[in-house]
Amino acid sequence: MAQDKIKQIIEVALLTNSQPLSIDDFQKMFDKNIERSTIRMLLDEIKQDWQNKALDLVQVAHGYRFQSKIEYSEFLKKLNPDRVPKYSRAVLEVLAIIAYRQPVTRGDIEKIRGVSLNPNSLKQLIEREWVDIIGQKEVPGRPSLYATTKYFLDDFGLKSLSQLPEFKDLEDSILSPSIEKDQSKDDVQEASNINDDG
Amino acid sequence: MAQDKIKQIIEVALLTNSQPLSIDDFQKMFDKNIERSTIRMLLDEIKQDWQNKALDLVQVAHGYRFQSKIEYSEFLKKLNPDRVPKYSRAVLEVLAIIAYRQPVTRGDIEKIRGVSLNPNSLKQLIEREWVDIIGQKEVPGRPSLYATTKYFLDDFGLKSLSQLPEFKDLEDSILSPSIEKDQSKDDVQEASNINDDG
Amino acid sequence: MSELINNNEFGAKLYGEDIAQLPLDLYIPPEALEVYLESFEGPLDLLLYLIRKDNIDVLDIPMANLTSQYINYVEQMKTINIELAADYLLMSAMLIEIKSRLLLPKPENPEEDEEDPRADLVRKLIEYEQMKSAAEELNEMPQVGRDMLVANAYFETEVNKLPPEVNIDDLYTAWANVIKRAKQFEQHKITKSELSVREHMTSILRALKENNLLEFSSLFNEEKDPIPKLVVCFLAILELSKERLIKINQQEPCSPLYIQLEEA
Repeated sequence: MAQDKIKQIIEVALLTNSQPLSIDDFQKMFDKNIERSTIRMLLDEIKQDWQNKALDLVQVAHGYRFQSKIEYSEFLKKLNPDRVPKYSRAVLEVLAIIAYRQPVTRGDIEKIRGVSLNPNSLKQLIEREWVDIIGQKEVPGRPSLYATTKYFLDDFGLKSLSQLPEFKDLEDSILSPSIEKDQSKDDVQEASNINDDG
Repeated sequence: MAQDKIKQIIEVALLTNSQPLSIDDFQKMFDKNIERSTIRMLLDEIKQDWQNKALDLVQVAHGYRFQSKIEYSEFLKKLNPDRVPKYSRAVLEVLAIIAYRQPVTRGDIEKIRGVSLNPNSLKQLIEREWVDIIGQKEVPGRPSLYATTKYFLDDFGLKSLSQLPEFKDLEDSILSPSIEKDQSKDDVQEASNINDDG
Repeated sequence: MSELINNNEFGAKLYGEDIAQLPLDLYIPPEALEVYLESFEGPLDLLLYLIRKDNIDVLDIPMANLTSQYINYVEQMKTINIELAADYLLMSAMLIEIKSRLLLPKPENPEEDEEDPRADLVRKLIEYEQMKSAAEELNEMPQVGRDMLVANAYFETEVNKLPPEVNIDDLYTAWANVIKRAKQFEQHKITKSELSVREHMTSILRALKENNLLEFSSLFNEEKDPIPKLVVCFLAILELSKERLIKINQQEPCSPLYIQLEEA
């Protein structure tokens, strides 16, 4: 098959699927007759072709997808104004704790935030399929363990959790500027080690 | 706004929506500042632009949409050979609530699930003819009352709602999956006798 | 954009105003205090705010000062919303404990940080602060559905798209999940008997949709229906009337009963 045709098939598959497609998916379309390296190369070409257009070809946790460039969001939002989700600070804090500390129990979340947890916050995240229960902690009461899903990564345009933004330097946040930088780094380290007694 | 920009916004809206978009929808995106005739003209241009590409811009009953040219379908189908679409968890939960708690209003569903309801979930169930509106509740706002249909029973192989799996052993199964099945039979028998207040 | 994006460094607002702009010892009217405190996510958040407001070095917290400021807030809060105050009261107890331990004679070797009773609080504050800023950063990241949409053009096939398949087990599982989560709120007791009543409720409403008025007796078929079914049907009518979905009418004593939909 001509490469041009293969490329066009890959492109149309990406344009018609809202779920990200993996290299495996593309191979399946061609009954595995096309090398993975060829597919990667064509994906690169497609990415180039669309550079100055309205969609971006991006790679996320589940594979490749086309998404609208951010500059269009103000217009696209108007098509479905009540579909645009908005989360409270509490929900976002819970999400951040689950994302950075997973797997965590409800108790862990409450301990970090210092306040009891409204079950609704977790529900909203589970409903969005950003968070899932991945098991039970084998302690009395067998509390559920929460973790982020691949959809969470997809929706935030991440390939893996390691792409989450790093914590801000403590100097910018809580410590006053008079403290030396090196010291604060140690403290971050220390702080993240100590939190895991259930 | 430059016409090029308007055109690109229309194009990106079409590419990201599998539901057809009407001229009204496009006008909404621009707060009605763009003439219908301009939008029609730009749609024509977009149609031209895509003529030799993998997608067609077509006009259907409810508006305009991009769709893949039929020649690609043999490849696209291979992506999901038994392309059995799935309902999201939200849709299934809404269906379960309507089945077990009917007749219910949207508010009832939201109360049980603890999150607000995406109207699309109900729409999918109504389009499938598993759920329909059987009246309005005479409270402020006169919310619609939803119930399951006969088609729902047919499609699930049920003679009546009382054949739905029972909550009692459902709860048991959450607590301990090893519960015996036979027990449920007795309960059915018992059930048709007297109703206790839920 | 969301509150989080334009928020100030403390993330708290009162009547849309930056809380950081409140004068230090301003008297806060009780209704405002509630709004004020609700803008904090909890005791740690309030503590962080107090530390930042006074530009206190978190590694060297002047406990006396901080504790008294904090307790002052909590005192006011107690009179308004005792439930909200519980978490805050716990924090006050902790602050007082730290303060009292600081008053005890200090160990000989000042290098030993572990001995500082503030260490645990500092760790908590640091960790919370990290998560708070991580939450802000997450919120600022472009998100599918909010900032961008995914390409989703229509996929034309020769065959009609099959509708999704769902079987009874899927439904069962979905319901199990609903119950599991709803259990955190309240008990939903669904029994088999209630289900059959609900089924009758639905069919009566359907019948009323077609005929505005139904004779009560037409809903019962005493010859064909077994007694349990008649009972269930009767219960369904009672339930419908209790939920104010139908009206039961009678023109005069001993005349036939009619049911019709409740009207506004």
